Amino acid sequence: MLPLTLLVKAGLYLIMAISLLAAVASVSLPNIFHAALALALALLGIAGIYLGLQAEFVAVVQVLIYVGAVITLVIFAIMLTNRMADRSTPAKNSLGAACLAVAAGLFSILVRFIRSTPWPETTSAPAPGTSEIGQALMGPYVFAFEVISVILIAVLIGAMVIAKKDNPGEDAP
Amino acid sequence: MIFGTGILQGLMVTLKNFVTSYFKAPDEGGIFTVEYPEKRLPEKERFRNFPFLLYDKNPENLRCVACDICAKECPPKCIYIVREFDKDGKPLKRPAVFDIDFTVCMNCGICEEACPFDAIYMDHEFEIASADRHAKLLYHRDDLLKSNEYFHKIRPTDASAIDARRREAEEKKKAAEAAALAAQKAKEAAAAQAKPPEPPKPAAGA
Amino acid sequence: MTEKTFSLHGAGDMDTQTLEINIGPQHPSTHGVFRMNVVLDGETIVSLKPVMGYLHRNHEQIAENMSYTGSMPYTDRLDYFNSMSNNFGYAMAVEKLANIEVPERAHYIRIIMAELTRLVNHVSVIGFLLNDLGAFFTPVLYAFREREKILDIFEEVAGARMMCNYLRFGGVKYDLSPEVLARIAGILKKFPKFLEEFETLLTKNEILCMRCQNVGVLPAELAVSASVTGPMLRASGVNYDIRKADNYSLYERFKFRVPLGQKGDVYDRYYVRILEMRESLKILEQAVKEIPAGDIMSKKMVPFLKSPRNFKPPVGEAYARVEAPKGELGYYVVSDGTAQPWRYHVRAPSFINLTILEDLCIGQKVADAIIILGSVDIVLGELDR
Amino acid sequence: METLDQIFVLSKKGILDFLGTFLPEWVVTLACVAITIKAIAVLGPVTMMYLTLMERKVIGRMQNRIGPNRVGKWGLLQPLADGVKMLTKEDIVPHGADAVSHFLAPILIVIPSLLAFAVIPFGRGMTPVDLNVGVLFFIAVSSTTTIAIFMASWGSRNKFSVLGGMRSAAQMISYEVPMVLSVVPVILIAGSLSTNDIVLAQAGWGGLKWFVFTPWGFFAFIIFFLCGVAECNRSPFDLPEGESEIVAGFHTEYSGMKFALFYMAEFMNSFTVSGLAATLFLGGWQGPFLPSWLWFFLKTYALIFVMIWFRGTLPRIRVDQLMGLAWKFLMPLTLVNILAAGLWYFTEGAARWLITASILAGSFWLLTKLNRGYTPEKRVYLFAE
Amino acid sequence: MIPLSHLLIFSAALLVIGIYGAVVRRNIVGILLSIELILNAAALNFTAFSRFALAGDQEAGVIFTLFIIAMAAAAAAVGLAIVIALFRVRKTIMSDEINLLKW
Repeated sequence: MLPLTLLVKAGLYLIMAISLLAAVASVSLPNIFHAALALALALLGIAGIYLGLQAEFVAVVQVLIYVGAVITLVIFAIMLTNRMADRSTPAKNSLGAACLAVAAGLFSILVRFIRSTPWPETTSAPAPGTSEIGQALMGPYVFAFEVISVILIAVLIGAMVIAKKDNPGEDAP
Repeated sequence: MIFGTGILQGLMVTLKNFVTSYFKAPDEGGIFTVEYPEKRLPEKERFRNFPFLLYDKNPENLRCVACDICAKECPPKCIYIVREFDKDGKPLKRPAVFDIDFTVCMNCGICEEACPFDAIYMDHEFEIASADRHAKLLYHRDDLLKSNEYFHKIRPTDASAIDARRREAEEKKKAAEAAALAAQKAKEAAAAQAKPPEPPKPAAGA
Repeated sequence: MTEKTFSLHGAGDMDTQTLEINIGPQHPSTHGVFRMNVVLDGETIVSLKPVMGYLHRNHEQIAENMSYTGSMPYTDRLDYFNSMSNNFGYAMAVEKLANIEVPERAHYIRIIMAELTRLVNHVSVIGFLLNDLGAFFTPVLYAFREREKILDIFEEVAGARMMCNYLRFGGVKYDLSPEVLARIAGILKKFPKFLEEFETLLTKNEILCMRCQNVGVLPAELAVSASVTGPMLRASGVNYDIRKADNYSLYERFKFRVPLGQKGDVYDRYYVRILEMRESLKILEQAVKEIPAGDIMSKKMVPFLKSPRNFKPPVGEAYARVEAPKGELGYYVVSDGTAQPWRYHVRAPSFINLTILEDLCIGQKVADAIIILGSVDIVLGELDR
Repeated sequence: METLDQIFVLSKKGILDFLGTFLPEWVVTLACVAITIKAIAVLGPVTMMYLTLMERKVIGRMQNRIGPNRVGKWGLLQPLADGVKMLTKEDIVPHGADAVSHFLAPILIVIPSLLAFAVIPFGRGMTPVDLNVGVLFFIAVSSTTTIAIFMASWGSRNKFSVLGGMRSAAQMISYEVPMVLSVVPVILIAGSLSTNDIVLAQAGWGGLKWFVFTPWGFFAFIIFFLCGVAECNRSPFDLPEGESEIVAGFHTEYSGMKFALFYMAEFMNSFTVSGLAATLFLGGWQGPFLPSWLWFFLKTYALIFVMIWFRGTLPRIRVDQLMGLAWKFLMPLTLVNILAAGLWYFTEGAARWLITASILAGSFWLLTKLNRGYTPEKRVYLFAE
Repeated sequence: MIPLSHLLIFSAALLVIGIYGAVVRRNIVGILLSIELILNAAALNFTAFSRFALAGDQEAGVIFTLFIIAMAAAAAAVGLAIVIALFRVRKTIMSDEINLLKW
């Protein structure tokens, strides 16, 4: 079965490369709409990596929430705030070069630490299935679960109030 | 009424039509469309499409006498007639040129009403589509000519009524001629009696 | 007319972009070549300018150098859905001008034909309104199934399905044979069953009610001041039907009622048309039963059948109006004694009913503008003339 | 019967055993995956082609006409003719269009609809990929179509398509929430997210154990099916491509093969949604005598017939009513449904039926009362003499 | 399975790209996109560690990833609401053009 695992590893590395490229594209593309699409591709890549780690539930939730809802929300925002013919203003400000240097420095420090510490090699027992996650959510993490739901409700109402038209009389188009 | 029932009733109607379309007769919910080229709808007698010129027996003696009434009456002015002249320039009672532009004609049938000589009638033939508008759809005299039998075939009652009227007119004309002839002979006979006393001799000698 | 402007939020600066789009002349649901220049704010309509004239064929000018009978086939092409009632109006105008007296049987035949065209028109209009609403051609095809039967009768009687050119001044061109009358009676027996099925499919359909009720409301005084006529006016509750108001031809002999709506929205205009079809059926039953024998052409006018050219009505002018399925269809004919009318004008109901389209559509959504146009029921042939 | 039921599984095992004789082990597993993918890749487009034909034939018959029958025996070759037509048609890219998204949109819309096939249990042991998060995978995949529709509408630089794009995004999002919530009761009772376990949970009593026969199951089925119809942009909710209003919505500027791809995505979506609805509520491939896969296809095609039936009858809903229906009607109903399913889980016998049925009927009645705007008004029409 | 260090390097790279994007982008929506990237990089680490952890309950990392996804969605929602409100008032969403402290 050796070649199969090799195939899976190669697949994972490929997905990593694609999502890295997509991330770079989403950061550097001038047209904001294309940047959002590139981010969607990057997030799909990350969902692929979750699948590689046998965390299917997380992968599917990631696709559902991120690619399904957040990117759609971003595109809605882009449509509402962008003139049909987007003006050709420079997409990046002047800090480009300096920030690149700092970022590269940070990355090299991180890599050095990662390489030096001894990480456990083998993966542990079978991956947690959906039911174990459910038990855990309702078990030890039930408090965090309730807090998250409160936060989400607050955000829901907050976002609506901010984005709504100023005069309550008029219904939003 | 529960919220969804109006929609359900509507759906039942289409489902009924879906089911009945398989076995019901055309006007009770069955298939009422006709697959045109293979099967055709029965042709109505009074249906009028583009006009045609009528001739009795052979294409030579066509009824049209080039009187130009239909050309004047035609609303969109799509008829063009040129009278025929024989060798020494005397006008004949025949059209040399009789063109109808079928792209202009709106088959309203007014030429048929206005023609005093029963020469032009509306046809039933409607499959005359062609690629070329100018040449093919400008019908000349010979393309328009159709026989009286054809007229009887497509419009039996009208044709027989018209033929009856024409025969009557024929007899009346013959009778009138006969009467005129008789009257004319009678007048000669009367004139002859008024003159017999003086020249009996030459008549007897010749 | 109060200029109802839709107040834009904020002092005048457009917060969200207003979108200006052209609906038509090349558009799937404008009933012919008709353009609406619509300014949208999101989905709501801010302003709507109808643009017409794409189908203008100069009908009134052509009629001025044509014999009176010659322009009869052109009236078929005004409102090509009901050519018989167009002929009816024109024939009555010239008869009033030359005071020609029409025999009774011809009156009955004219009324039968006019009411049959009313059935055809209302059924097709409802079908097309449902098409604009999105029902995928099913109501239209049910409507056209009934329309085919009536058009076959027209073809048998007048010679053509839609361009009948059947009426002449002083009567009608051909007579109604007994079996045609029997076939009309057969249709009248089956039509209520079809109307029943049509109503169960549509009237109580929740989506239709959701889409059509309280949309494009036409208040009665706006309708009267804009001289709107026909089912649109009666849907707003104004009791004005020319068949009852003028009692032209022999309409006072027939017992029928005039349905009136209350709110005047798209739903009322739809349902008033269905009730009107029921009333027309009553008229047709009475007419087919009581049609008297007799000749179909007034003696005075028979010679002119043969030679339309030398029919010269006396100098003068006449205006006759008919309750066409779309509204009051009027013909104004001025004669100077020659064989050609000096002036000829058609009062087209579609054109007059369309003037209030903007008032109905402002503030509604794009989807509503399309169905409001559908409920106004315009035909471009008559509108542009 | 057993062999007939497992005919596909056995034939696949046969091929694999045959390959196994001379190929290494890991190639055989790859071949197994390849065969399943091949089956889906063939099944997808073929179902799409013959669904278009089925739709035109069924709607034709509903309108008392025959539907395509010229190409092939009963029009069976019509899909091929459409395919060739689509291939040969010129592929127009509008001038100002944003080439990347205009080109990518049709591809990105077909991928999710093909992926959704992976989770649907076609028969006993015939689920292409038996994920234990099956249902969630289906919903995640079907939610990514929104982005493709945005790309299509934004990329083609046309006012109508932008309108269509906005409408469809709003519709997709607001109908995804009730769809997800209506699946929760099924997962709650079946105890697993995997589609195969859900089907097994409905076995027994020759079909009476299907979830659709429980009160909460019936409501969940109706809501799931309506949301499924909305997700595929089909009939009462086909606003994004409202032909009569905004020409063809987001695929106005597409022609040729790209338009065919949109068409294919719509039909494959409708197949997968009907398949999943059948799996979740009508007991997937459970059925007394016929082989399991035949049962699955019968149920799915019955649901597709209902979708086509909707298309043939119902008019379209307006955008704001569409939103209102989703958020103010379906959403609360699904929440109550989850409550009812919970109660169903913990009660026994008659009490179980009584409680859930009464809660659901009461909430349905209350919701129709609350949404006064959507229920049809009573209208009275007076008749003037 | 691929070694943990490669995964960590990948998420570090994502983090760095996110930071670069957040700093350099002028369009506020672009900045929001980069923040999404950063959050995702962190979430990936959590799942990776939970899969390679020797002791302790397995689900901790995965649940934390779910919480991060939820929080990122909430953040994006509020961020975009602010962007839309800002656009209505200022007609621009270029971060360097919004420099008036007083609205």
